[in-house]
Amino acid sequence: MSTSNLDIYMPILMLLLLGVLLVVVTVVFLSKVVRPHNPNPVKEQAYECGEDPVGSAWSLFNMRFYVTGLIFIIFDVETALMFPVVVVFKSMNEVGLGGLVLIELTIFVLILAAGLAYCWRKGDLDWVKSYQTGKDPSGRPRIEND
Amino acid sequence: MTDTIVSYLANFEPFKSFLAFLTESYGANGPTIFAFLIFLVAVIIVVGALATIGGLGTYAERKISADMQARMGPNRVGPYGILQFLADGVKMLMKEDIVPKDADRFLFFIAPMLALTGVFGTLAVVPFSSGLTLTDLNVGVIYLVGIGSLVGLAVFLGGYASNSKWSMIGGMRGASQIISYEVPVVLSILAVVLLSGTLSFGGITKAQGGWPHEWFIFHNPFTFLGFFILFIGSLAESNRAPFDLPEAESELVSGYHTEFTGMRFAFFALAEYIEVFVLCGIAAALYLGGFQVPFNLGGDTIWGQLLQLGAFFSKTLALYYLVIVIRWTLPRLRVDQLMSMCWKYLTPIALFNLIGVGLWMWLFDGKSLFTLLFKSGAAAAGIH
Amino acid sequence: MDYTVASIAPIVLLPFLAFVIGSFTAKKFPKFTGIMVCVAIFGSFLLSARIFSDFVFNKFSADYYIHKTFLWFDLGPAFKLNLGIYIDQMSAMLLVMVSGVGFLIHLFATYYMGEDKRYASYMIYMSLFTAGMLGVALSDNLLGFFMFWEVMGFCSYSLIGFYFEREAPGDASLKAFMTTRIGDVFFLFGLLIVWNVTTQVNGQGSFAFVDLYNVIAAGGFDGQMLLGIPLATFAGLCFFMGTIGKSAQFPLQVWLPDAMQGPTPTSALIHAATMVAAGVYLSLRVYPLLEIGHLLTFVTYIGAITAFGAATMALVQTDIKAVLAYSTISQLGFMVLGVGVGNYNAAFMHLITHAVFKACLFLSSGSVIHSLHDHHTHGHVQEMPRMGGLAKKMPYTCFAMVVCSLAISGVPFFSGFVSKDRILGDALIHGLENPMVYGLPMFLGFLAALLTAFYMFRMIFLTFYGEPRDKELYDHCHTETFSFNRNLPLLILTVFTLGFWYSGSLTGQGLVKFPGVENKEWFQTLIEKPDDKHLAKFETYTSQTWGKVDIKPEVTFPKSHYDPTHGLSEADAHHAHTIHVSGAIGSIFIAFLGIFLAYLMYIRKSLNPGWWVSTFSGWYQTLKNKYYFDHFYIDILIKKVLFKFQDFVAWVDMGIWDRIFIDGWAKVNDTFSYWTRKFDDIVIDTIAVDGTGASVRFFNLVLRTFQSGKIQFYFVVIFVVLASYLLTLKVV
Amino acid sequence: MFDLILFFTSAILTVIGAILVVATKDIMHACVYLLVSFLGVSGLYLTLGADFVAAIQLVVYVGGVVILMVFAVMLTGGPHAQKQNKFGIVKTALMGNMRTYTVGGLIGALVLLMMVKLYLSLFKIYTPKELPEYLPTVERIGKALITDHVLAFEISSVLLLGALIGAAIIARPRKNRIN
Amino acid sequence: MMGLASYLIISSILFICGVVAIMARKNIVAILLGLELILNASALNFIAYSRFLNNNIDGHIFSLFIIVLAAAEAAVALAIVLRFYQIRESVHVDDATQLQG
Repeated sequence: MSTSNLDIYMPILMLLLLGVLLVVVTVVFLSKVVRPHNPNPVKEQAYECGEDPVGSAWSLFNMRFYVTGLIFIIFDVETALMFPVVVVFKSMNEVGLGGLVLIELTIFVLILAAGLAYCWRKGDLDWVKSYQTGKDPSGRPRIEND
Repeated sequence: MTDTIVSYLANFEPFKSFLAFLTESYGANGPTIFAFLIFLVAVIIVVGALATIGGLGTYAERKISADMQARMGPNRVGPYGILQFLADGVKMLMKEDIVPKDADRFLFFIAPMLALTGVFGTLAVVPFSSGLTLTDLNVGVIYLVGIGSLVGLAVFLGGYASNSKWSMIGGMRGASQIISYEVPVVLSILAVVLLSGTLSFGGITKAQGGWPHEWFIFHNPFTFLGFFILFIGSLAESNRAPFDLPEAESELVSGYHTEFTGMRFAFFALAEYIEVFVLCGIAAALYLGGFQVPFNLGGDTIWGQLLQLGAFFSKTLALYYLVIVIRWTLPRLRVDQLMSMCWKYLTPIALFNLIGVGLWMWLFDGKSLFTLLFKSGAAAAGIH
Repeated sequence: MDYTVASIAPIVLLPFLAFVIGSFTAKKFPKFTGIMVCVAIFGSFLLSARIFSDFVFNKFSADYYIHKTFLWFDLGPAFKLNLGIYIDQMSAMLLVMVSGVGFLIHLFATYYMGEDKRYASYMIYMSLFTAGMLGVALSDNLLGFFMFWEVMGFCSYSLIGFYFEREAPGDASLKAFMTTRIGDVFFLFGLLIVWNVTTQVNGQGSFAFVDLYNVIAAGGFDGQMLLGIPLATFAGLCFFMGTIGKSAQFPLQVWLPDAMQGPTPTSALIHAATMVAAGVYLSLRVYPLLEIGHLLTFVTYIGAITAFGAATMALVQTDIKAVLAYSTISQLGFMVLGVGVGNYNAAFMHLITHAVFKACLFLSSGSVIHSLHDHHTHGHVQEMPRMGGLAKKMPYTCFAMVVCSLAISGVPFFSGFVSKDRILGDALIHGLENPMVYGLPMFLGFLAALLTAFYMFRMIFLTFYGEPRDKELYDHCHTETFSFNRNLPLLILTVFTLGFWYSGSLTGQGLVKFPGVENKEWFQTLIEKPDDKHLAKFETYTSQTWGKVDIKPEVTFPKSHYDPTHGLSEADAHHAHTIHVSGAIGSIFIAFLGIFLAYLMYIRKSLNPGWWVSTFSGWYQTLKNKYYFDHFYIDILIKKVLFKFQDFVAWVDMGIWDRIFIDGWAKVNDTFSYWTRKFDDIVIDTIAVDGTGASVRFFNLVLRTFQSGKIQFYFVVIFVVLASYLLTLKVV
Repeated sequence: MFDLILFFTSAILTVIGAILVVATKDIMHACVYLLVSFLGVSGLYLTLGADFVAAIQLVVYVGGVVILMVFAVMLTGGPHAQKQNKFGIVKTALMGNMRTYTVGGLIGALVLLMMVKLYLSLFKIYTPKELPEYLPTVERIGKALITDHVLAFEISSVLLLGALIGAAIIARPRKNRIN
Repeated sequence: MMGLASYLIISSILFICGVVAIMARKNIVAILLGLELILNASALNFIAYSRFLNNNIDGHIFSLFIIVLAAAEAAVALAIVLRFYQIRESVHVDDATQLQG
């Protein structure tokens, strides 16, 4: 039997629910039953190798994380648009239209590769170099992590 | 339309009569109830099996590392310490559940849930065999990529919710690393989609053959390159060494799950090990022929299915072994090397690969390199 | 073959566009600008050549014309102004001459001005000038003619003063501009008269040539008097004053010699070949007006005096370009003489032939000047006494210059002989018929021809032959090598100084004819004097708008044939031919006499020029000072008369008008302003101004709320407006 | 049977997520609720037979936009951003207060009114008809993208290029900052 | 099976939640969250219409481009927000009034 109705999505829902339930059951209910619970202030501190933590960890981060995310989302969307075209490529190739689709695909890819090349050229892809010049714009202490 | 484990099992006599019985009793809802029951059983089996494999993965990792470093490794619980993972699990369950005072309690709860959910979600489309695929979606590849990216968010939220500096840095790094490496991975998957013309894992696997020369990895030079891009990208996406910057022990204590204790930590660990297995399975299915068995032995019979399962698991576990060996062999990358490797090497090469595969398809009419070299030569010599 | 706007308008628009684009590219890309200008003018030449070949080889009818107009502006029922194009045989020839000669001169200018630092701006001025001249040739009415005429005047001004860093070119450009302005003012008066008369006759004013001819043919000027003088005389005189100004006729000839301060290609294009010819072209266009105004005798005298006077002044010049400048004035005088004695097509032919050989002469002189570089003053040398023997150094230039000098002197087989001797032949006829009136002009004309031959060969001998008189200069001069933009224009122009291009015979005058090719006498056949017979065609004339199809020549216009009798009776024609032949023989003799005299004086040195100078020193000084015309104009006319008049006017203005009327009016205003201020303080300031301020403050409060820059407020406004729109909309 | 379950699960996720996005006081929580809402919308797409769009929704929103949003939150001072700007002027609370919610509620009611009017008029002319089978959409979308919509397909790459370059330029730290 | 109305109700709720988020929030990032909700509502409407009204693929393609556009918009808008934050040290929407004109 081939299923063509929505039943094919059933295991997905099950798996997702299973993931949620597993965590809820173990963390919320099971912990009440089997786990000890003796909180004290030192235990509840954030771990900083024994030192008392200073300030919150939720402070400013560097822009390069955002730039990475930015380039990623553009390419993510690009691949999302390319999926259907790539899927039909084979059937189109069999009826002799492969060259046309390939050209369209190549133009599409090249335009985005141009964007990547631009970012490369301007140093947006360098994790360290282009960000060393200039102070932190906010003037606040900044968490350095490399 | 879409092959599922239900549609496979409905071919067998006992299930067929069971389905007929349900249809008789519940009318139009019969097939749905049938599907529900079978799916439920299958899901529990798959999750259980994968959880076991994940647990065994921790054991295997410790054993292999011990081997490579000339140590004993775990050897107390069970024969050769093989039940060590169960003991670890029980210990995790019994541990106190500590939530830091400044943490965001809601997200601290949500983060492991997201990680586990994302990884479990990917299991739905993994092609264990032609029959034992929970559901072989038309858009399986995209679905896998999409639901898998929940893990990236989970890593970030885990780091964020702890409100600890080590965790925060690990979470930021982890999220940006995971999203970055998604681009070359998806692009190299696209190359395979280009070859097979379908987005379902079953379809892609069936487009290949049982013999190595029929696998997509040896289809043409571009796909050979594409496999390694996929493999490297998968390593980075699952935060495995040498890309384990988010949880780098020597600099970040334990990265984004520093503050997680007990079962919350266990879920993160479980999610990671299952994800590694799933990604290895995906690489095997996309490039290494997946469940295809030589001599067309993998039929629709029980034995055929078992052979297919064997083929799939042997390929996947080989890759899994490779992943573990790599972890204990290679040093960790620096963060700038990590990023430049992704954006300056893998992504441009993957883009080039994609166009190259398209060109190959167009020029050689979709024939593989092997076919061109030997089959055409044989045809020219009059041998059929 | 129909002409559309697209095939005619680019003749003017191409050089004009080259000017516009060049204005932007001149600073950055001078080489490109020069090339673009040349290409644009070559394009004009190709289009003109198409029209020309079509008119001469296909239509072959003197009556055929193309006339297309469009409404420029409309100020009421009696005031509609049309602009348009009018192409007949004469325009077609002028077009091809201007664009062809213009192209060659531009080509030469790329050589001559190539190293100048303002090369590109020079080229675009030249381009604008060419556009103006082509516009003059194409224009269908006197107003368009005048506008393009002024464009040329402006370009002439800019190009004469091109080296404005020095004082002399600046002064010369101003002088040229102001002098021609006198003629232009009269031209404007003429325009008013034409508008007036056409309005009276047709009820619709017009400047178009065809309307003017129509009015004349319909007798519109008959009986029209102004101050006891016929109106036609006034109008004709006004237009002829335009000619006098532009073509440097007596008494306004003073500007042209000074115009030689401009770069030599300018002189070749503007002050020899085209712009000065535009004056004569105007005379030809308004010829019917001159005829019915009984001005032809006056025109004859002006032409003859100019031709002779300029020729005499040319005798004593030492500057090579000054000789050519005076010879230009003299030749223009010949053209005007031709108009005066009624030889219409010979005058126009002389315009064309003169343009060709004079352009060539100027370019040759430019070639000579450019190669003579004085290392002491770092300037080019124009003085003939420092030249000599240059024939060995520059053979191509020498060849071109000698051939053109033969042409201008009236030696047979060359174009100058054909055209000039037709003018002199008609002058001879008139002089023999009516010696009391036309005797003097005839005599002056022949004398000027003699002098022309003499001074041209004086120049040739002084420049190219004999011993080098300035050894250092001679040695520094490089030997000429053939280059496409220096020598090619000269040689091409030289080819067209041959007579048979213009007449059906080798020599003209019917002496040696090509057998059986009567149509080859195309100048005689195609250029017809707009006399009564010719004007008749305009009575049935209907104007064409741009979209209309051209008149079919086969249908409307009979093919023209050469008429050996020129419409005269058999006996008269025979008489005229006899006189023409004798005149021709006479002028051949005169030409060789002039050349021989020059040879005696400057090669054989058997006649000593110094003796002549010392013997006739009074005359020599007079000629050197250009008959004291400049002295008369500046010292007497301007300083004694105009300044005095100016003083008087100033006295009236300041002493009477200012004292009484202005100061008195100020008193009245003072009183009025006092009361006005009261009104202003109370009504305007308090109520209106402060009230406005208060209302502005109020609206400020309102608008500030809306322009707060707070995007959420904008959203609120957007949603409220959208909602109110949607809720009032009836959807289904 | 299962379609109802899927629909209601998705609809509840969508609606609850959307409402919580508006209601929560913590921007990071709002991002997570937005993720929940997106997951729900993806499920709704599945019930409408749009499997490809649902998958793309997962990839782009779940994997891309939400991560970008939480990054942006972290880069703009985190959830506990300052209550006053650098001139010391105390502003309205960043996540809104009673007044802003009142305005928002009023405008929301206005929009609701518009939608009710529009949809009522829509349902006057809409007659339900036999629903088609669920068909795979990927090939059809692919064919449409390379034939009818090829220009939009190529232009969208230019759009993405522009967005990439523009955003990279804007986000790039400048060496000589004004002030 | 659910009809068109149920989808329209859900998309309306999404849309109104987006509008309220835009109106009530003062954090620019939160406003952008509301914007994403609105875009999702419109994409959902397109898909629903394409199933219930004409059953062709154009609605899907339109939603696809809406998603593309939303992603590009989010990227650029967030970049602007970050830049704004660097200059003004604020993500308060009422501080962004420099272009009030």
